[in-house]
Amino acid sequence: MSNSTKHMKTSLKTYREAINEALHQEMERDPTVIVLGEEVSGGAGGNGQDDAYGGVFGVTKGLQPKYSRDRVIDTPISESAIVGAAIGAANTGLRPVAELMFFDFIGVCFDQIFNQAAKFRYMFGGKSITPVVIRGTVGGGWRAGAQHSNMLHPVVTHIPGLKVVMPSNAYDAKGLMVRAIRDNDPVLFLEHKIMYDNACEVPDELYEIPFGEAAFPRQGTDVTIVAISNMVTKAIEAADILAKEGISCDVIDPRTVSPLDEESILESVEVTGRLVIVDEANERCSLAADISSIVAEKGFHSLKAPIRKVTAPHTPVPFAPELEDAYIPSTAKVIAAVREVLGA
Amino acid sequence: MSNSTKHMKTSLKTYREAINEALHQEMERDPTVIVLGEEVSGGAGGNGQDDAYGGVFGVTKGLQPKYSRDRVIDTPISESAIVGAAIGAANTGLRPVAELMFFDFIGVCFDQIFNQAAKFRYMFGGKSITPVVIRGTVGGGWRAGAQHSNMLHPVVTHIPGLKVVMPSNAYDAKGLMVRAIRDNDPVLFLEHKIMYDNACEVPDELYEIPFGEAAFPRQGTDVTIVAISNMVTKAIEAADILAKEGISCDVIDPRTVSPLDEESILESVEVTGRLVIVDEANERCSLAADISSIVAEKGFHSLKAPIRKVTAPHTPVPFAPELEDAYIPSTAKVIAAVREVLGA
Amino acid sequence: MTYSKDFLLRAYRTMKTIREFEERCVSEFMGGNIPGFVHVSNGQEAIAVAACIDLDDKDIIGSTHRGHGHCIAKGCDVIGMMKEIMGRATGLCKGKGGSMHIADIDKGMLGANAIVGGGPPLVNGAALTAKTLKTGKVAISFNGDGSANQGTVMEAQNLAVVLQLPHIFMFENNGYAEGTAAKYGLGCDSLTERNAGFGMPAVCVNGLDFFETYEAMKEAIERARNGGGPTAIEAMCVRFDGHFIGDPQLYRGENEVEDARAKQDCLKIFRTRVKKEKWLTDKEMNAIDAEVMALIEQAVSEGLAAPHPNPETDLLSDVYISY
Amino acid sequence: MTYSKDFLLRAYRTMKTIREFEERCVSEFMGGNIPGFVHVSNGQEAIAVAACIDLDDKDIIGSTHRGHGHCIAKGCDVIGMMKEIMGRATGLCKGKGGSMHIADIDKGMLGANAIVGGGPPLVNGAALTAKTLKTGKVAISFNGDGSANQGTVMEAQNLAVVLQLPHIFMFENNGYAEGTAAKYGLGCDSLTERNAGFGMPAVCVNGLDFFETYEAMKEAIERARNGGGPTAIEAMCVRFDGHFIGDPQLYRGENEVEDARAKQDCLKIFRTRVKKEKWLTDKEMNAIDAEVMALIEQAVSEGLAAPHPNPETDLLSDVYISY
Ligand SMILES: Cc1ncc(C[n+]2csc(CCOP(=O)(O)OP(=O)(O)O)c2C)c(N)n1
Ligand SMILES: Cc1ncc(C[n+]2csc(CCOP(=O)(O)OP(=O)(O)O)c2C)c(N)n1
Ligand SMILES: [Mg+2]
Ligand SMILES: [Mg+2]
Repeated sequence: MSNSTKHMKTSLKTYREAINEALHQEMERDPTVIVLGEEVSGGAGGNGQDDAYGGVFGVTKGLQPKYSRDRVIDTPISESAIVGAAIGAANTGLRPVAELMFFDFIGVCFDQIFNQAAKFRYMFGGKSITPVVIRGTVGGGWRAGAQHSNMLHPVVTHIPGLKVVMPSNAYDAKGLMVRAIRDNDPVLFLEHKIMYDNACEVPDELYEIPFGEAAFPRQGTDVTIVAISNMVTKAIEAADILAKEGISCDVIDPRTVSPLDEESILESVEVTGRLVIVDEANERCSLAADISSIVAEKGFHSLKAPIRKVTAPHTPVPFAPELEDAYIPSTAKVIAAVREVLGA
Repeated sequence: MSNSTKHMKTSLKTYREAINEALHQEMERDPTVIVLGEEVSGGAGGNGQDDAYGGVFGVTKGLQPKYSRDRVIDTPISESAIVGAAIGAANTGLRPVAELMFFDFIGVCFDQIFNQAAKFRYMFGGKSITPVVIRGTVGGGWRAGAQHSNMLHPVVTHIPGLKVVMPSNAYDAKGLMVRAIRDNDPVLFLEHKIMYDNACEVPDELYEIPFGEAAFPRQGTDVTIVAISNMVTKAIEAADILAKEGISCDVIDPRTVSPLDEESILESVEVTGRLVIVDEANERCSLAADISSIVAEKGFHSLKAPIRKVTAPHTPVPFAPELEDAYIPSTAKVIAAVREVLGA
Repeated sequence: MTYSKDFLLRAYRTMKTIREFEERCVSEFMGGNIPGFVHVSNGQEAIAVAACIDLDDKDIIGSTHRGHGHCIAKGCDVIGMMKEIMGRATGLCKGKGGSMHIADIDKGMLGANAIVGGGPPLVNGAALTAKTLKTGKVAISFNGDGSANQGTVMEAQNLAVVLQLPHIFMFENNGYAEGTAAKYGLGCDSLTERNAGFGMPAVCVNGLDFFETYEAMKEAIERARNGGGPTAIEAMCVRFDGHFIGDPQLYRGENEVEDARAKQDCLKIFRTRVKKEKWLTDKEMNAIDAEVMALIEQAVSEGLAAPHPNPETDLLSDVYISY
Repeated sequence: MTYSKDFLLRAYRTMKTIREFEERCVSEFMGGNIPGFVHVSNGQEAIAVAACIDLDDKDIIGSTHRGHGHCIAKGCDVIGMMKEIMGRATGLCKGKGGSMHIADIDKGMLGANAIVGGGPPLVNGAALTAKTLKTGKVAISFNGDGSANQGTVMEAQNLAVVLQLPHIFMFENNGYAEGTAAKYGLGCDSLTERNAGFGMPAVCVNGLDFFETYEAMKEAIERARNGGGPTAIEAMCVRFDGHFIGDPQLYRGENEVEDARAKQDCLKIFRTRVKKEKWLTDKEMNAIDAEVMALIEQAVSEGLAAPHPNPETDLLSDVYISY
């Protein structure tokens, strides 16, 4: 927990609850914040219960009863129209939070994200602002198969004009969501679906976590481990296991991957000389590659061993549990990579 | 020119003509090859000349008069439908070549590419085949602005299941297009629009260039320069200028970036110990980063200096000529990077 | 119209197979034997069967996330399907696809699709192959009331008309897209009128009535085979289960599901009709029921006994044909 | 309907300004003073002006690749536009956008759009802002006969109906999408009927007739302002120039362009009408012509004199507000 929130009253909240609370409190505070997407309330036009879903993962639950369908808007299955409406509304005075139920659905609305929202400010010579948040669930582990389990953050991190946020725990999730809503640039907020029930102490009040500032869940001097999203959990596990053997890992969680806290990574590698990067995305042109290349360029003289990336292989996400478990980087693979860079 | 084509009769052909010829000859040879896209013939439904465009860059000119509108199909402006139809036709017995006039338009059809074509074979347990080619023009230099000048190859190179081809000259363009049409996996064939008028000697017959085999337009021992697409032209220019100073550059043109000829790059770096990567794409999660990370991992012990990437900056492509020229990596920047890795 | 006995028995058997397959998927999922997200189509059997019963293996269908019924109607192996849904190495797709990604190209089943609206553009492609190679084959895409609003579907509709493709767009209007009422998501008063607006013949049928749906399909298929281009059929129906297995369905009205099961059951409607017309007897159909139950039982027991995939050999294979 | 003199003079001045701006863009492009891809809208002036003349700066429009006329009609500074199109640092977008990416938020001009169909989803957003904040403002998207077939446009049409957004979809049917005839790309017999199929009022007007187009717009705007939701207007018109400047237009019929310029010129039609009705005189309009010519001349000379952007300071700026 950072200094600024130390004095705040906290309670145990899940990742889901933390994001939900951020949305509730920001909607309360700022009447221009709206939420839209498929099933963000649920039950539209039907005879049953209103707010039947509150998002298929329950993240937007309770918003619609409180703020009405005027501000919590269920939509048809039209992602380009959803995301486009959110962007256009952001250009004209609202602060929309649009949901892509699964971030895999960027395939049907990618133009609005990468060619529109991302580029307006530059193309228009600094004239427009696009304070939009696009939430989406990423990652595997749900046995949801190849079309619902991707990470895809490298694809959007590649695009200038976008910000990409990937919280790894409930505390960060709340503070980063608050920051994302208040930010004046387009933000992709990527929630790993396997973490929704993970809980930690989270302040009850509003607080912001700035973009581009990494967190340091474990500190150490032998090896730097940079891990993203749910991989932070595994990096911590690995670090704790290795600590018992006397191997001291410096675990860095960038929290936002665009902007990226390069300095913290480079400073750590300056001390450790060894780097392992853990990323659930596929390996080619990945964020792992990106971070590796930054260090290979700017931290070259600190490096005592080859950089090791622990990523998903160059395959789609398989359905069968055994295969999916082998696909997603495991704690064991992180440990093996650490040993490797230590030459052990 | 490779060994297999050495005996062939050649003539001077532009990049545009070379691709056009490959399409003509393959359509002649194989009746299941079709071409579809916007204006691939041109003039559909009108009172004027038929085949009015032959593609807005003229690449498909003359195909329709020869093979009729049954096999050279003008379409409405519906990229998801175009690409989807090509993919579905490929699954069922044709070998379609679909055109995205500008590859920037993947934004409106990305799902069909990354979530459908790319994944069928894996998801379906090896059952389906998707011999589709999706052609698109990439890159800047035309003053076409932010929405028509992107490279975007990193985005598709990231995706398992796709092959990504980026010819840098007319000879490669023809041989790679022939290979692409005959390939049984989905291939993205990315043509740099600034190169259409570049000409070289190209065999008149059909020939294939295999995927995953780099070309070596200049050989040298001091520094390895890996360059992609039109950047090969600049790398060669740089190498030739530096050669006069006695600096010997090994210029590698991967030709296909998925699959990537890692071995050739690693072998070269083993000799030179120094690597410059030149890529017109934006820098984050780019192919330049990808290649850098591969070498930082597998070629670490050969490296004598930090790897340098020469890429576009983290901005959209600007319109004004002065800005666009500053945006696109220049020969001067390649030369500066080479000097830098040489510590000069 | 008159129907052969063989036809009627096949129709009944296939519908019943889908029904029992789906009901069993629910219980096996609840029992922990099926991983992932599973969407069942019980209640909508008549449409799948009416759409596919006249097709052969060279006619192509493209399905959705709710695809089991379409697969079975198109002739996919039920045991292979169950294995697939259970994630086994000997499943139809080696366990790599699962419920939302079953395909069987040999049977003309181009693929389920976990992306809403992902299928129709692809089905245009299958129809384009038929047109280009003049095979006389047709292609059917299955769509929902919800997927109708996806841009990819509407683009596909327009392109099918422009190229006069032999593509029948079957819209199964089961009243819901997840928890959103069809009439909310569809801005228009009538999907059928919107479909007609695209310039293709468009009809609306009672999708609970196998015969009505079949006859509309028959006409559409004939037109398509004869170069008359695409047709859109909106088939009104009900979803007996949740959007996905485990869905609490809070968005449905009181007794809505119970009522539907009692009064809007396409299988019951079929049985009543064929008995009234004296086309089939209870005895004949009961015999089929027993065979179907045995088949499903076999599918489950073979499924549970089937080997799991092996990460060593299976994780990295089947990405490319060559790379 | 009667029109005030001020209204008629404004309408004429704006149409004439667009005409001369576009004609001059062609010659400046040909003379090498304008880089890139440029699409001009001469011939279609009546539509842009009829659509925008009743709007204020808080009403929003979203434009296309062929956006100069929309910009001018919405009140963008003509000199700033010419500088932008010439790629100068003092252009409306600092030379970073160019012809295909002009925006002027202060004037309610949300942006041209080089992606066909990119605009309408965004314009829904502007309309959503108006609805949510109850500003009483409206939003207009410009669309072509070609962009009508882009899925994003059709999704936007449906969503606008579902949310009853104050969004007027203006379809300028100029007969072509690049070199493809509108009637080829549109599978339907009538785009207006297809638009109606989405559940919104849909009309077709003669887009060469300023008054007819204006009256349809007026009705649509009124409905939108009063919570009556979206409208689609198809305005039939002609494109005087090529798809882009330099297009050889081989796909057009013999004398097609010459005929159109002679007989289907919305400016001439306007002049004839206002003179016949004795609303305006030649003298009044000729005076405007002279002023317009002077303005365009000024725009070009200021444009040519304007500073070029400086890569040192301008290349990396304006990507984010903060990063
Ligand atoms: C592009 C995309 N958007 C959203 C979803 C999530 N989703 C899966 S099924 C579904 C509802 C589909 O409704 P409908 O088309 O009516 O089919 P039904 O479920 O009723 O069979 C939704 C929203 C998805 N899979 N893909
Ligand atoms: C997504 C996308 N596809 C294709 C293009 C290329 N393109 C630019 S304008 C145009 C034709 C548009 O036709 P229409 O909508 O009728 O507008 P008009 O040019 O007639 O004004 C095309 C195909 C594009 N810019 N974006
Ligand atoms: Mg439905
Ligand atoms: Mg047009």
